[in-house]
Amino acid sequence: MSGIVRFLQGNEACVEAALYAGVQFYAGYPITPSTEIAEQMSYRLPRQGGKFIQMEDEIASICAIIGASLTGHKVMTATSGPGFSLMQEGLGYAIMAEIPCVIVDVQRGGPSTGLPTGPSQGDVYQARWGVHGDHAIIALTASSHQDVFEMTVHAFNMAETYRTPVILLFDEVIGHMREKLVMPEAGEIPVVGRLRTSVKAGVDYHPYLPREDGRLPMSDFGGEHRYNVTGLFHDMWGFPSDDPRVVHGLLRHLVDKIRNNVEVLTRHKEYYLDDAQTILISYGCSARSALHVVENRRARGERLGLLELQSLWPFPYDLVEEKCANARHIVVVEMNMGQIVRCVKRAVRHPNRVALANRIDGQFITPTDIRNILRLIQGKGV
Amino acid sequence: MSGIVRFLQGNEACVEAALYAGVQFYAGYPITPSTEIAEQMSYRLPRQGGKFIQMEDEIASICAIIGASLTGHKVMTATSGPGFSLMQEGLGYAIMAEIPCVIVDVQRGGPSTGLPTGPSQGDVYQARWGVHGDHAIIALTASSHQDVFEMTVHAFNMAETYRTPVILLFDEVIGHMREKLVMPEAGEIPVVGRLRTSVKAGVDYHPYLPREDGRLPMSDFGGEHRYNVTGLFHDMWGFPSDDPRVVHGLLRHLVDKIRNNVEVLTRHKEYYLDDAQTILISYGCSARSALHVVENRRARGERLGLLELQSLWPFPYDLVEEKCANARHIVVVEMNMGQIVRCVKRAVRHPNRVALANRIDGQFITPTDIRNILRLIQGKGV
Amino acid sequence: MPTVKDYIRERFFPHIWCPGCGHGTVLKSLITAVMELELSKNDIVVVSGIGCSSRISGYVDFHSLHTLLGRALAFATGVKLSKPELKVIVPMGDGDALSIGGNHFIHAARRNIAMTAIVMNNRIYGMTGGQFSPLSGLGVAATTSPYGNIDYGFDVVELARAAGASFVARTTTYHALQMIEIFKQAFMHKGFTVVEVLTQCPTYFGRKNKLGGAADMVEWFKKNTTPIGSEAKQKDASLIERGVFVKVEKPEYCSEYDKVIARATGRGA
Amino acid sequence: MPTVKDYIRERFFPHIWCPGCGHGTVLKSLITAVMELELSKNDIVVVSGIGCSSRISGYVDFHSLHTLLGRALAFATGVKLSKPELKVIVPMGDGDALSIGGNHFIHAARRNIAMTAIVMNNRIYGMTGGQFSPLSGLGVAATTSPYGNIDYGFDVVELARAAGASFVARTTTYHALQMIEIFKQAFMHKGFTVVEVLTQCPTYFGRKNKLGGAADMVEWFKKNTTPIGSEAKQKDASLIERGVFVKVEKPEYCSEYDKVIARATGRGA
Amino acid sequence: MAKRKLKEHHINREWCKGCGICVRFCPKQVLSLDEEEKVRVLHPEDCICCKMCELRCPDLSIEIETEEEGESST
Amino acid sequence: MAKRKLKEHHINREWCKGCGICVRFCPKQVLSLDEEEKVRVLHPEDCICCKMCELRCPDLSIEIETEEEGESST
Amino acid sequence: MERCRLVFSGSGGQGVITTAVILAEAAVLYEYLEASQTQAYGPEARGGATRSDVIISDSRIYFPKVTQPNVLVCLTQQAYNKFNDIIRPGGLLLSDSKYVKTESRVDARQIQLPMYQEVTERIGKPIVFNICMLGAVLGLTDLVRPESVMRVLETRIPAGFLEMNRKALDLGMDLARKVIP
Amino acid sequence: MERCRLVFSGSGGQGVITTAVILAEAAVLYEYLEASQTQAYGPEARGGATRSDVIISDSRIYFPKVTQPNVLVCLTQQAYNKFNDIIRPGGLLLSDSKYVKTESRVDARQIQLPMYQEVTERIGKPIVFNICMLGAVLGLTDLVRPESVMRVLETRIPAGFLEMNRKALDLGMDLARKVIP
Ligand SMILES: Cc1ncc(C[n+]2csc(CCOP(=O)(O)OP(=O)(O)O)c2C)c(N)n1
Ligand SMILES: Cc1ncc(C[n+]2csc(CCOP(=O)(O)OP(=O)(O)O)c2C)c(N)n1
Ligand code: SF4
Ligand code: SF4
Ligand code: SF4
Ligand code: SF4
Repeated sequence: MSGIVRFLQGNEACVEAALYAGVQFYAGYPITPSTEIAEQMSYRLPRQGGKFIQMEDEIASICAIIGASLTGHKVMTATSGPGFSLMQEGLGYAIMAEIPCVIVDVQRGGPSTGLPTGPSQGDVYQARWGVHGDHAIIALTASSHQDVFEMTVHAFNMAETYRTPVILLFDEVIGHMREKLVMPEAGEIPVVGRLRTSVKAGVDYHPYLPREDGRLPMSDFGGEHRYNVTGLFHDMWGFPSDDPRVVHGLLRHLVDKIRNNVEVLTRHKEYYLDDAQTILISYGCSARSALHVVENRRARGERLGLLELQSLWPFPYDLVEEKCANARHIVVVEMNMGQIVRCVKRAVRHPNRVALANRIDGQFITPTDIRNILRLIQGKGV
Repeated sequence: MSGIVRFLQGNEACVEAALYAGVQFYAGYPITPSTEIAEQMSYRLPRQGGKFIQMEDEIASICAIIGASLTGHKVMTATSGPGFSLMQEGLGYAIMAEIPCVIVDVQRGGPSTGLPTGPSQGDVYQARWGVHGDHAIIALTASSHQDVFEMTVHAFNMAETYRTPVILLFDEVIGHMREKLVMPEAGEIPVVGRLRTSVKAGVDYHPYLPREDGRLPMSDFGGEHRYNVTGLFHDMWGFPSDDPRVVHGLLRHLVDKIRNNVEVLTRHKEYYLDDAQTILISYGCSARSALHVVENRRARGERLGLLELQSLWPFPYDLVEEKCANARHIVVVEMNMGQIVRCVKRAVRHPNRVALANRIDGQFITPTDIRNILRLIQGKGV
Repeated sequence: MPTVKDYIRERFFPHIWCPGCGHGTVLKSLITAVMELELSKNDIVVVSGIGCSSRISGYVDFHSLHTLLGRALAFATGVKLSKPELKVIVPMGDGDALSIGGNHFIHAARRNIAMTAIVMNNRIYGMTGGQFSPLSGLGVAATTSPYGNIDYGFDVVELARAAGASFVARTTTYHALQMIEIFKQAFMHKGFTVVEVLTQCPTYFGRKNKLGGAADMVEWFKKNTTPIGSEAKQKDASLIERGVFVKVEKPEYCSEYDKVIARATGRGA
Repeated sequence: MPTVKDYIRERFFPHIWCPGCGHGTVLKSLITAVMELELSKNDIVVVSGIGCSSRISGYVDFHSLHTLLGRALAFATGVKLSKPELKVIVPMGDGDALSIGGNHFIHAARRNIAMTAIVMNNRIYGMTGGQFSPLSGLGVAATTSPYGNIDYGFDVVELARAAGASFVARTTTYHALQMIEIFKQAFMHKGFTVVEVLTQCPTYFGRKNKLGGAADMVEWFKKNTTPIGSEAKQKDASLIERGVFVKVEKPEYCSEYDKVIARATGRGA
Repeated sequence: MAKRKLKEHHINREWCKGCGICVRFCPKQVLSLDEEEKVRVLHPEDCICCKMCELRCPDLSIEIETEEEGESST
Repeated sequence: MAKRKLKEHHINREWCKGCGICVRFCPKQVLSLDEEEKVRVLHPEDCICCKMCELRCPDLSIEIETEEEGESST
Repeated sequence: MERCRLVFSGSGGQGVITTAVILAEAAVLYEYLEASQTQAYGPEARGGATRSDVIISDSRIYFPKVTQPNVLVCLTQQAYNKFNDIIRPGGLLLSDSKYVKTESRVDARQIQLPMYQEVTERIGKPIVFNICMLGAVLGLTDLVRPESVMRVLETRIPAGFLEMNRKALDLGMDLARKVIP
Repeated sequence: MERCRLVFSGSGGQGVITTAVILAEAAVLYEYLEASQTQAYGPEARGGATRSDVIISDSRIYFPKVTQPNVLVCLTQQAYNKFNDIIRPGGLLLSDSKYVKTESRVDARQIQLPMYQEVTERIGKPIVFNICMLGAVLGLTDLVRPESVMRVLETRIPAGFLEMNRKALDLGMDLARKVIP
């Protein structure tokens, strides 16, 4: 990491990373606390010949990036809870039609308009289940600007690799705070390009027929291959079909291409887990407070560890089970009423050892909050 | 049930029930397979002095019913997956502002446009988690027109009792098939009216201050009390507040008013559970095929039973645990890739005894399908 | 005799708007119009969306419904149709009304349902910190148009007219008396009414576009607008016209719905 | 010399449209226009929403994008702006284009982005079985207006004009030659173009409103429409005008964006 | 350009749905529907090759093949 | 109606944010801003009671109390 | 009675679905039986063969779709070709002589009646073709009494047309009687 | 160095946030330190007292908010009243003599400097008030070298204004030096 040092907001770090990953088209609609992403894009993209467009709303924004992805570009949009809710229909379309795109949700206090400027991590389950019908999704998060950068690049890579929308679940704290970012040099983080079909003009191209390795090469709109894209169940040419075999096959494909790759898709960090008796599991801004506590306690010789999740969906059940195998206490630190803690309970062998350390009043959870909750969990009272 | 006998579609039964429950305002947008609800409403409502309006889209529809609820009317809208996705932002508003309303989702094949005319039960988790931010929701379903009627009336009752949106999760099979409905007589099913405040004009009225019994009496727009309604976190007068205590309190209230009433809110049916070694758990159209199998097998002396869930959210964990305590096999029958089965696994003592009998090809799951899966589960092979 | 204070929720003042923000003048004129019309506070519902402008609903002592960005007119339609005797007033920001809310705007106009949409046009997204709106116009500087805006602006008056609004007017925060006069007509009109008020956002639009302080921006409204069809307009086409552009009588939606009920119940034609 | 068959996906024929559905005539005219302009199939992207009309995209042998109800123009905007050299054609139903899709319609028009929106106006929701649309008009019978429709209809031409479209025309399925001629102009126009085609849905609109069979409905278009500003129109105001209503040259969005890039990169003005 | 002369009406019976639009508007009553409700060419000799049937047919099931006056059909 | 005469300018200093709009457009330069950037009534005697300041003030912080000409302020 | 499963098939305009609904409704409202009716929806249903399933029984019906009908009615060749093989071995397959050419290999009691022809000749109104077909079904199965069907029709069509429908219904029953002594 | 936590407070237009960002950026880019900066957002932030938190340290900073600042700067009375009680006992509280009247009961090293007055008198441009304040902070804490601040300013403001800012910065440092011998 010998790159240039920058001091900027998490939202700006996300933009830098998207450019690093090769984003060429951004359509969006301003909303606190994600607005800086749109603002930066409007300034940066045209300088590299890319396109930025402010659409009439979030629905139009996600539709526009899907259209732009089909012409062969790397695309992205960013929003927050209310806008993310509006994007669900378009998100479902991108899943069904297998369109690579990246959607950033910089979380704020919900439900509804909620607390526009308050931090929260309340959209985790919406990211998984907000779309109607069965489906699978990839969602990443980050707790520092360096990670925001890395995860953003991964998001684009995964979107291209699996031909699917990828969600970046950031939060108000990360989005707005300023801290150091060491810009990775070109090549330092691998960048996956659009996989284009090698099928020659005139030869029958199947946009929806997976290769041996499961990937589906694409062909740009405007190119030699004229195929169909639809949100209806469709055959390997992209044409509508209600043949039960086709329907069953497509739905399984859409879900399995992600479910069967949990390990490859999982990103996480761990601190002092080897001998930890109490393991904190956290992500995003909450992980910063959690880590603060862990470092502190370790200095005092307490056997505390942290498992920081950067992949939220698909949820890394096996990883969590393995890491928590020997823990006496497992404390999930998140800023909602308990979302990831549900998965953790499903994952570990002893659900009764799992506790929740959270805050739902629009304030950033502090190390002190966590310490107090830990005392109680460990039976030490207040 | 000495009432008049009718032969009609499930969607029509839903309309009859809504009128029985006192619906006065319907705003909607047509979408297969829910359209007959709008069509019937447009015909029936004005005959009783009620209002029907076809809005420009589903977003406008849910907003309009919220507005009409505030003037003191019982309101409803109906849609299917794509429209339900578009309604998520408005739904979150109704949750936050505590507006009584009923939203029907007649499920079809998803994700995206999917299979507009194919049956499916794929929106179950979306109904729970489609809204951004932490929240709780009530969702009911039904497997026969008689139940559609009863659940629809309950939906209105719960909406009024808890000042919250209630979701009716029906499906294409139930919505479109025609069968017998014995119209309950007036009074046969209790109808809960709008609870209005007894606070006199001039006295300070608190639209968001729960009474002893937890209920929040309302005051119609146009009445003596002028208060504020917002989707922001708000105090007991309905005015925006970001005071951490207020935020925390409101969020807890919104969730607890439903979580703490699971038992009261739970509706279910059971068949031959007492001595059942294998218990099928099902709901909606799937429960019909499941029941068919159960009746059949019982006739042959097999110890098969059925637990039919009519309440999906809040999920009746305790009920399921209790009923399944002694079952050797628990088979969840649903038309999706496994949604309710997740909750069942969380609920029962031996998750490893839980299996899924499903179908995801757009075809209605048949008794034969279930029988075949049962054989396999019971280790009898094909 | 009642004063403005009798129509506001005093405990929330001073309001959150920036120094010199025109939204306050619109609030004042709205209240004055209601006062002069001697409308009862219980008969008025103010429905708003999200934005600095939309905060108006919290300051007036009427029934107030603060909704979602762009959706105010959809909520308002439910309020009005379900209880037509209420007066429904919908103050909206330009982004709120015509960007995300554009569809509800043209459909409310099409139905000619009796409500007043007040478009508080400051040509910018204030609440989110200065992005351009569909009313910013070409060349405007905003945080999302760092190289100058290339998006054409809507002409609210023409759009409302084409969509079917039966009363359409325009005024500015400088012309407070005209604003009050127009509001009074709009509130009493039987149909969908649109009032565009040119208002100033000194914090973002003013600063970004180097238009000086609030007073300078108000001065701009004075200098660059003129009554409809004035001589000045003939001479200088760049002037923006003020006044009532459309005022027609045509069947209103709620009354038409009463006829539907009459037909359905067989009571009269 | 190429024939229509070279431009369609023959294996999907006969198409799913009902006997006499006007959508087929629009399909035929669209293809004929493309043929006569000798455009390359690889340069054309047809983007549609949902509805009977939207099924057109599946039948033409161009790049085809069958999207979501009402959203076609938003998807199309992404396609066009990201690759301006493509010709983007957007066939839409009246409900698709102007009910749920109304906002994208006026915003695409406002930006004057070079695409052609073909509004296939059958005055009904066909795909869902005959509910009224924002173009049905007063008094129309539909499954959701059993007592007669009280919703005013939009005038597509006026709305498109007011929103900023730089080319706006109207024709019918009877006037196939004119349709082809207008399509050719529209496809070659540099800006947002709207072509409203009055088309017949015998199955729902025709049946519900007792207009006879498909041929009778086409006959109706013949009898009840007239060229813009014709004498006939002076005599009978009820006649619907056909032809090109708006055709103006003004900067197109994608070209303007190129200038933004030039400014941003310091290359030229 | 020399006057066009009819060479042949190509009718696609599989695609024709018998809506009768071509029949109704043919200036020369060249076309009619048969008992199976498919278009039939009754009086090819009267056809003036205006091709309106081809253009209006919603099912793309009529094609009018023409040749230049004088040109012989090989 | 008899000519109105100024009785008093009521200035709400808590609400005034000193935008200076009333000052700029007062036809008689009656108003000004003080060192704390709050509106101050400099020349009440010149006031012609047009009340434009009251109507334009975005912060509802000016109220012009008037009385009929001749009427004495008790 | 024991459970009877019927499938009515034909093309769009023939009123196949209405017929199915009328029969099932008659069974429920006027014969105090249980009945269910379902049908194929969607654009597919528009062109091509329409199908409607009816189950009539004296006990509750859970699974409403018909996989193997005891009674299959086909009013077009397309429908016949598509559906003839789903019939329950030995079941009753009714088709119209004008529209359908039957095949011998079908394992069922195949009955062809000149319903369309008779309707046009004797009543002259093809719209009641479907009612005539329903009459034939009743004549062949005695599922419900013709009176019950008429009572349903009374609630659905203007009085003026009742007579014509009655005629069509009887016509169908007569045609049926001729084939079963 | 040991970790330093600062809170800058004042009213909207005073450039309090910019100052915080400049300081933190200088620390990170030119002093190779770690730093974080956060601020209050939202309409509330518009009127009333603005606040920005800065932490500067030689080790990684996890929790970026400041609960107890070692250094608290208040540029308005409102800010002083709202925040003076959060200061770390014995911490440094810097305020401007024109805008703030301090209270004795505050447990901190309270330093008042006539920054606004001096800026207006000597430079005549109130806009650089915040830079003068930053200079004072540097003078009192030696957190970063003034050169580092200037290098940040070079990337942010037109060359023409650099001189004025340099003056303001020095002015602030001088004022500070006067009070600490
Ligand atoms: C669905 C959704 N998208 C975006 C936002 C963010 N947002 C809040 S207000 C606003 C626009 C405000 O601008 P305008 O309507 O012009 O009103 P102003 O603040 O200028 O008075 C936006 C984009 C939101 N609250 N909800
Ligand atoms: C979000 C959403 N809402 C509703 C629908 C249902 N729907 C499908 S097509 C359609 C309207 C079709 O009417 P129109 O646009 O006029 O086209 P036509 O079928 O008449 O050609 C509707 C409401 C949908 N598919 N998606
Ligand atoms: S940001 Fe602009 S619109 Fe918002 S309150 Fe300030 S001046 Fe008014
Ligand atoms: S329903 Fe109407 S619009 Fe749809 S295909 Fe049939 S005729 Fe055409
Ligand atoms: S080409 Fe013209 S004349 Fe010939 S059949 Fe067709 S419509 Fe008739
Ligand atoms: S009333 Fe008129 S003259 Fe008097 S202070 Fe106000 S603006 Fe000036």
